[in-house]
Amino acid sequence: MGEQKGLTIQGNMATALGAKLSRPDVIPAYPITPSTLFPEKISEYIADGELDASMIRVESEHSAMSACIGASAVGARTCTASASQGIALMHEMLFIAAGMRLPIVMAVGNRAMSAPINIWADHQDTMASRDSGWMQFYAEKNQEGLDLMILAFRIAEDERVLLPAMVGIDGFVLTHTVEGVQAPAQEDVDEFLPPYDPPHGKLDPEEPMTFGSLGTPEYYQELKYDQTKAMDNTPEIIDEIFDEFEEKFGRNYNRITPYRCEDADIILLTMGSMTGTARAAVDEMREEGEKVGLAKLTVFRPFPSDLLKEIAGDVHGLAVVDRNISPGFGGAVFAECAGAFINEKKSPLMKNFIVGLGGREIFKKNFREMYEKTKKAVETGKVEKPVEWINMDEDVMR
Amino acid sequence: MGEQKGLTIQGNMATALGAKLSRPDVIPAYPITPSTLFPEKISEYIADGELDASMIRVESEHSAMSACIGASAVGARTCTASASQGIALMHEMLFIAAGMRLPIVMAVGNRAMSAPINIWADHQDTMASRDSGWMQFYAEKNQEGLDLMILAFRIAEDERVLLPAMVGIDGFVLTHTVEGVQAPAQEDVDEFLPPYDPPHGKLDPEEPMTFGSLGTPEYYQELKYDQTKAMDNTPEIIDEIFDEFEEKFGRNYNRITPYRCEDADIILLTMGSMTGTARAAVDEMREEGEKVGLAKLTVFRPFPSDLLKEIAGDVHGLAVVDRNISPGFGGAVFAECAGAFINEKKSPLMKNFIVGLGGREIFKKNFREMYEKTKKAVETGKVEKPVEWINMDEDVMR
Amino acid sequence: MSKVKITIAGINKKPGSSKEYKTGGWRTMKPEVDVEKCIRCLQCFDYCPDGAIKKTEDAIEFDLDYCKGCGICERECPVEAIVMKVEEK
Amino acid sequence: MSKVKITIAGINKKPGSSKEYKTGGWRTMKPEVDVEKCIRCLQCFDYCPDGAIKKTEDAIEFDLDYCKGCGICERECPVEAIVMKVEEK
Amino acid sequence: MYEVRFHGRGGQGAVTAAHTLSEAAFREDKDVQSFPMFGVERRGAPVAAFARIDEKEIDIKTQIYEPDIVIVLDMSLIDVVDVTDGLKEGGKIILNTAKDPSEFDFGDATVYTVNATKIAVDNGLGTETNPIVNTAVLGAYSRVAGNVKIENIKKAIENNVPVKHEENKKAAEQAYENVIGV
Amino acid sequence: MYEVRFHGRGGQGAVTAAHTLSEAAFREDKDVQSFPMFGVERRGAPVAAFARIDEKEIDIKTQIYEPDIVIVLDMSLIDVVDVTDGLKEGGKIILNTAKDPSEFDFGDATVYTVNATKIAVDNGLGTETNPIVNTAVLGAYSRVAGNVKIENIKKAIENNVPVKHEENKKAAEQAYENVIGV
Amino acid sequence: MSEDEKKELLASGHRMCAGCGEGTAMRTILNEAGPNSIATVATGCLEVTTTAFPQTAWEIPLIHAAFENAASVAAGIESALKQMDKKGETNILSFAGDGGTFDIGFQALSGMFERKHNVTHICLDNEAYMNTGIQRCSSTPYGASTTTSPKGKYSIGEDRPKKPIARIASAHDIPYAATACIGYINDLKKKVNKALEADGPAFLHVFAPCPTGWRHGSSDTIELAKLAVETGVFVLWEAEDGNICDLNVTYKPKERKPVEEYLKKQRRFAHLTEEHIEKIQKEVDEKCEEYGF
Amino acid sequence: MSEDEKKELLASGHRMCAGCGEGTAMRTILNEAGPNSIATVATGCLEVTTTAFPQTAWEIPLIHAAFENAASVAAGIESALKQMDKKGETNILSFAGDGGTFDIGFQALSGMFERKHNVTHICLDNEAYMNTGIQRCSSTPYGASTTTSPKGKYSIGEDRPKKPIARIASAHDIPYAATACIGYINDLKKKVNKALEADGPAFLHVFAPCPTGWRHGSSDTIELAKLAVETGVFVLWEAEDGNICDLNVTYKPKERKPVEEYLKKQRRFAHLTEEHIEKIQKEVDEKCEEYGF
Ligand SMILES: Cc1ncc(C[n+]2csc(CCOP(=O)(O)OP(=O)(O)O)c2C)c(N)n1
Ligand SMILES: Cc1ncc(C[n+]2csc(CCOP(=O)(O)OP(=O)(O)O)c2C)c(N)n1
Ligand code: SF4
Ligand code: SF4
Ligand code: SF4
Ligand code: SF4
Ligand code: SF4
Ligand code: SF4
Ligand SMILES: [Mg+2]
Ligand SMILES: [Mg+2]
Repeated sequence: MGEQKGLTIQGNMATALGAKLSRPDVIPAYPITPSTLFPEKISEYIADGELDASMIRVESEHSAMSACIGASAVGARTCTASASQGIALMHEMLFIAAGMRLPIVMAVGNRAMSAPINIWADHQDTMASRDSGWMQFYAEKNQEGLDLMILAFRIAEDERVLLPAMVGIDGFVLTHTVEGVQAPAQEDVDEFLPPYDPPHGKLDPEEPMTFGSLGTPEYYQELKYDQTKAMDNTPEIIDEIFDEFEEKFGRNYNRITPYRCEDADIILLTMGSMTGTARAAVDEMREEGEKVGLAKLTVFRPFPSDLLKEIAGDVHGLAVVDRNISPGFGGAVFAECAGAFINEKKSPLMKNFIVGLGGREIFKKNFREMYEKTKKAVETGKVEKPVEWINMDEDVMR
Repeated sequence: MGEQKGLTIQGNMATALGAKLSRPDVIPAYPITPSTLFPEKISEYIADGELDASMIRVESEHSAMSACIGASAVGARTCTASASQGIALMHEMLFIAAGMRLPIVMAVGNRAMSAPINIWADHQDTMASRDSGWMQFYAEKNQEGLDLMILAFRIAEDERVLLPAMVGIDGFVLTHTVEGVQAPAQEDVDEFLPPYDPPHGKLDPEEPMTFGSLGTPEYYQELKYDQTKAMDNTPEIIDEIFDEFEEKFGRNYNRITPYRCEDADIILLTMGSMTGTARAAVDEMREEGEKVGLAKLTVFRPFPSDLLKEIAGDVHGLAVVDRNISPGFGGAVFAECAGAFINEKKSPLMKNFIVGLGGREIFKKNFREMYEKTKKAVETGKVEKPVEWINMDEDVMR
Repeated sequence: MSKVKITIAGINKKPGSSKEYKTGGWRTMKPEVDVEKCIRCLQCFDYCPDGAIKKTEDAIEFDLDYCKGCGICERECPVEAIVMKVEEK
Repeated sequence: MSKVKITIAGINKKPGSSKEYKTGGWRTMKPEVDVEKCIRCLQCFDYCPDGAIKKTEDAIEFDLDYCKGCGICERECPVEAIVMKVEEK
Repeated sequence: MYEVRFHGRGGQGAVTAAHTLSEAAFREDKDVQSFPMFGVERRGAPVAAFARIDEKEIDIKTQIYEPDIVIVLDMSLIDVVDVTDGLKEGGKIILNTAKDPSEFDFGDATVYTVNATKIAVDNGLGTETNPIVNTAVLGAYSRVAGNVKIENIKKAIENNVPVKHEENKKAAEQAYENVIGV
Repeated sequence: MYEVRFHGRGGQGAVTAAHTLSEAAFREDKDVQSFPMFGVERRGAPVAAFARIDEKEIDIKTQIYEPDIVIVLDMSLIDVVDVTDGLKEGGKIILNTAKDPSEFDFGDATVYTVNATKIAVDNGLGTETNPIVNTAVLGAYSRVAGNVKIENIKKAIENNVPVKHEENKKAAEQAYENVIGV
Repeated sequence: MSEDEKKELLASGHRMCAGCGEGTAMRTILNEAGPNSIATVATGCLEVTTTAFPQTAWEIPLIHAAFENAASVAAGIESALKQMDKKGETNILSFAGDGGTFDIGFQALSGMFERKHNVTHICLDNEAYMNTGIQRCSSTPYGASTTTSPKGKYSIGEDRPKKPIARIASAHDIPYAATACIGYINDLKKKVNKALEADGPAFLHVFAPCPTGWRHGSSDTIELAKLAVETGVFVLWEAEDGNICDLNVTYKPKERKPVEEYLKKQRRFAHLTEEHIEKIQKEVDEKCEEYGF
Repeated sequence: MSEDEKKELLASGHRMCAGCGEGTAMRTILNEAGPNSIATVATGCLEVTTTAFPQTAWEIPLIHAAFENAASVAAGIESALKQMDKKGETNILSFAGDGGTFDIGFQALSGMFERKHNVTHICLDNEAYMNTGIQRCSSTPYGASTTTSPKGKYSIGEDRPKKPIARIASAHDIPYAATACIGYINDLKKKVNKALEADGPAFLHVFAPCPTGWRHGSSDTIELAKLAVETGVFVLWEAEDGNICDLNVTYKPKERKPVEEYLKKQRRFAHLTEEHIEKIQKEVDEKCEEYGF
């Protein structure tokens, strides 16, 4: 095995490096803050001869995903990068990529959605495409961003899966932040991720096929079911591939990773970069004797209800921290956590906290506050406000 | 009060008539099956001098919603119509219309999303925009389609609301199906729905304002909260306006309408046209002595957790019927029902049924099956498969 | 048509399988060719939207499984070798 | 800058309020005009990207609250009436 | 509840016939639905259209699989589609033909015939090869089904058919009078 | 954990300085972060850049509000931004100036000065009006903060600065030697 | 295989209306391009009538993704093939209707042109959104009644002229742009070949009458296609390297027929008064003068 | 109010870089259009630097919705005003950068043109996506190094010519299309007026150097703007009613300067060899011949 190489790089460079190590053939991309350093870095790799790939500098994200679809359908390993408005603009094509079972990988720099326009960290962009049939991975740090790119290709292209995948890294907090990472050696990645050869078919004049048929009511529901089943089957496959990755590269991934949860009364459930700060807060509170744990969601799609129930099945309170808001309901993660537990005999009280929208900071003290509020709910047995917004500036509210 | 006029018309004609009675100023629209009869009918009204409005025959749905935004921002009453890929293509602009607090109304002919391409009934299109900040109304029949259009304008333009709204009618099952409707008299609608005069501001050289500011992290979360709060406040306002409508026009609307729920053990929760068939099934089962009820969701956004808990708080089983699928989780309505009940001391067992995708029929016998399955879960106290697909053709599965 | 099994993503590996669907049933008028008159200019062949005209040694013939009876061939034949007749029931 | 209250949808009813933000602090070089040399051709006025040049009776003056010190005015003045100087600290 | 299916070809007006029928029934304070086959077929392809009529409010929202009556606008369809598919036991079938019902055998279905083509052409509705028979067959329906009055059919025609109101109404009336088998 | 803030102007390389510093510390097996101010400011506007250095793994993901040390690349900023904003009690501040620390008063902060501009220009890094001082100040940092070795600073410069490696390394070294106040 | 035995690359059994001009167009184009081709197709009549699972009328590899992106899907295919087998002998064809070309697909097309992908985009122009039921498109000519530009008391139907799409395409400085028409099969075949041979993006604007949307008899399709050209309503030309100021008119009728002959055969124009027809004639005359006949 | 006292309609305090060409362009255009105007603006430097809550640099009503739709938002405004007050004396201006015009906003623009809205679209061309950090756009000229078309061992930077956007716009047969440049303020002002007076859609392509993206000194902005014209790199012209074959060149330098003078002042071109420069010179020569100078 080749040696891993230590580097200090921004999150976007980490996902770009992960992509490069995966040897993509075609990268159609359109710039959008905060994901732009990804296509920039890829361009540089190609200009310098470090990567033999074709970058298509499309005129919009709709075309980016469309070109991904075309390229993937002829059997090219394909990836792109986007964020926010860009992901929204490709919304239509996300469903189509998934429905066509094309294992495209997208590096996302998670960012808020307009209006008002805002370029900072927020999970609304990818959360609003949670129905699209894409797998969704979220990184806590740049190392995870790098690794998850390689993993995403491997999982997406697995014959049993054949679904596209997004790897989300938080805007600025990761995308533009330099951290130390260990980069696997190319030969090891090559071993882990063999070249892509579409098992289901590809566009080829030697063997003509029609992709993208019209699915009448006689077949549509079965076709959707077939696609959904592929997603439902992934948890085991993801676990298996995560294990293989750990064996090879020494880094451990889980769909949900528990931290100090064994004897916890209350668990904070987080996703993305906020997890680090939450961990620091948990450590502090533990020092103070609070029985608090942390669960980090790495795989949001498919939603790991099974693991969540294992981890949080016995606690009294679960604080679901959402960096997104579905107005008229609450946070998206919260809804699915509720879905996981609704029929359980025993289920934790659940609080939903909306945090960090549009780059609003999430401090340790905010996690402490969430913990306190959840604890109070547990103590009183009542959840008065299921959804609360944290770290609001009351002074500026009209 | 003017007399109502009986007519037999397709669902699209009903929503178009509802729009016409609401006297829109500008209608930017792009054709897409099964909503196209809406702009066609509007065009005819204008060509025949029955409606004094400007129809913009835009080149795409992205531009349709963009033109709606421009028109609404100068104070025009604005509506459009779309479906499926069209709604997906305007995804980005939906969030922006809501964030800008523009009371645009969209008539939707609910249809499945590609791939595979399919033009038939399915709620995936609007469900996948449930985070966008739009209110969402769903009609069971054409009469509701007509009325809800008028109601949507009235609610959306309410000074306390100022949010856009969608009115969904199921593709073909309603859009292309002729039913009898009662059309209110123009003068009564005029009374119910006064001309729109934006209370928050409009683009006007006499009083220059900037719309669509950049919202930095210092303000974004508060701006989003402000918008979300407006949505959270709507239930009462909706109830109030529904009441006023009933007084004036004699037809009763509720965010959720219960049917034979008083003493029910199990309730089916439905949305859209399937409700009719479900009602027939409930009647049959009631004849047979089954204690089954039906709850019809008319307002999906804001999600009526309060009413749902009132209606289904005491039953043993709740069968949530979703005409959409979020692969890797389940149905969207299910998640939110779970969210409504998660912290309740008593909550029904919940089953989620995925039905009617891409125009797949939903028969009475299918509702009976859902009931039976839910009943079995209640009896055994166990929900083995929380999400089940109904009316699948096993023979065609690969 | 009897239903078949779905394929992954609905990918269709049977090129030209539309031929399973006989559009002849759409027809109310049927073309007939007068082989004697035909000069085999193949205008009809070129214009037929349905590929329902086959070339024969010295004239053409119709594939009535697919001919929809549009009448273009009759109209475009320069020597009036084709006539449309009401389809017998 | 101290924070203010939000408005509905962030609508800004104060046209030209960017003037609250003094971009003079961006400057490292400062323009100075020789009023004697100036022929009031207003080239500098036209070209200044920041609207930081004001017309006076018979010449121009700089609005140092906003001048970012780009040096365009110095470069474009046809009579070299403007010079950029290092900003004093 | 009474369920009706029309068979025609794209452009022959089967959908208008179904709509017109439902409107006629609506005028009698019945609850109604009518709809086309929910497909993507093109002009020329065989099409079907449906109507539901009930004294009570119609809840059901599925398509019609077991009609009480089937109406065939174009006899050339008989060989192409199974017009009796799903027809209720003892159901009725109306054919547009000059022939006598006795010449047809559709199992236990009662067959009625009407020469709608001749009636249409006689009234100046289309040509021999392209007759507009959708109003004529509604007259026959009124007589055969007996649940919608011919007057209301005629009123509904006035509302739903864009041109030649009188001719169309006359065609319906003549078909009402001349349907064979009742 | 040690937190660092750089003040400069757009284009002066404050972000590269922060990155270079973090890389130097990473070479000493420390965990590091560095990032720019997360804003939309344009060239010429005052900017800030940050670095975090710790022996332990750094969990925290917020921006830096209470730095241990502040480094000012451009003295013209002193009047424009509050460079000591949030500086920890007893924190340090390094100024790029020819003046002596005693000429400044920043409350209880310890002031260090280094004539990075002169060092840069002497090494051919930029011009008097546009000196490239970001490598020089890192030398000063190494000396003042004492938690990152000058050798590692120099190695990190080699990796992160695109041109004039030797000159930049020399500038860092000279600044290390000549910082006043230690 | 002799010319006569060549396999038809658009199989029969597709579900286009009887007499559909797109059928004629597609047979000609695909057979000319040959089997070493890959196609993308935008949503529209062509796609819906040829790809309903479990059948397909395509004998060459085809992909349909959405309505607005035939050209960008094709761009992805082209780049991938170039990257992976670096030969690039396969023809890449991108098909869309007028809606998918003039309107919703125009940006994808413009981007494909600009990036110089070796793709031939073919627009099947039937002058409206036919698949969804004859709605107005920017290709719809002045005076045509469509369902969203209906004639009426206050409307003469479509009130704007047809968007000059092929000129706009050519203005992108692409190596080959041409108009063609199913009434002129040999001209069409030649242009298909030239487009495919071009070194870079090519654009073919193919006029294909639609009996359903134009409301004419199904047997009139070819006659109308010819009349459009004979009257000067639709001019056949080609332009190389963006040279629209010096384009090559490939067919000039000896004598131009009056537009009335063309209009009168179509019910979409049935409401036009003589004045309207005169106005249209005048505009056609002006345009023909521009094109030099 | 005397000419001298007119209020500046783009207020100071905006956050564009020092020496930004967009600042000069916008001051000129807005002041010329006057206060009876409503503007839309696409995402980009202009928008981001002028609208950060709670401040705005705009003295006229402005709306920003997204990046790709300045023209369709403007179309909505125009239709609404026409419908509601039926006078339509207010100027409707649609602003976008080159990215928002040439690329992602091109379809919205083309649709607005085709529907003949009375809107003037103004493209501020700085030849790349500047707001996001200097990425390649179809406006980027051959040879320029950008972050997504970087120079490198295997790359000379952007390898495709600039998309001829104003010609393409004009090919839409719009009443007025013109190119302008901030080095020629009077020409620009005249064209703003002509565009606003046109009866229907108008297009202004305004060349505005960007010191940050082109990597030149902030004081070089105007000089470079002028050099672009003096070298023939950017030609000033206008065309009425789509008449691109007979357009009006509004400024001809007495003697064309060598492109090298222009290129050498910008670091984005610093890597070009003499051969590259010769190639560029040749292309410029050819183009200038086409334009007749
Ligand atoms: C984003 C989106 N909007 C709208 C539609 C609906 N739609 C499908 S095909 C079509 C019209 C096609 O018109 P054209 O491209 O001219 O092809 P034709 O059917 O006329 O051959 C429309 C509007 C769609 N599929 N996707
Ligand atoms: C749909 C979408 N994609 C991408 C972006 C990101 N984005 C914002 S502005 C911009 C570049 C703007 O370039 P241009 O239009 O040339 O204006 P400039 O900033 O150069 O003046 C980009 C890529 C976005 N806001 N929305
Ligand atoms: S067009 Fe007439 S002559 Fe020519 S091949 Fe056909 S039948 Fe024969
Ligand atoms: S009638 Fe039409 S479909 Fe039949 S062979 Fe002739 S041209 Fe072809
Ligand atoms: S450019 Fe020079 S001469 Fe002209 S007004 Fe300005 S300072 Fe005076
Ligand atoms: S230096 Fe620049 S910003 Fe300052 S006045 Fe001169 S032109 Fe304006
Ligand atoms: S509607 Fe027109 S284009 Fe579509 S299949 Fe029918 S004839 Fe062809
Ligand atoms: S990056 Fe360029 S265009 Fe943008 S503000 Fe700076 S100078 Fe102006
Ligand atoms: Mg068309
Ligand atoms: Mg730009």
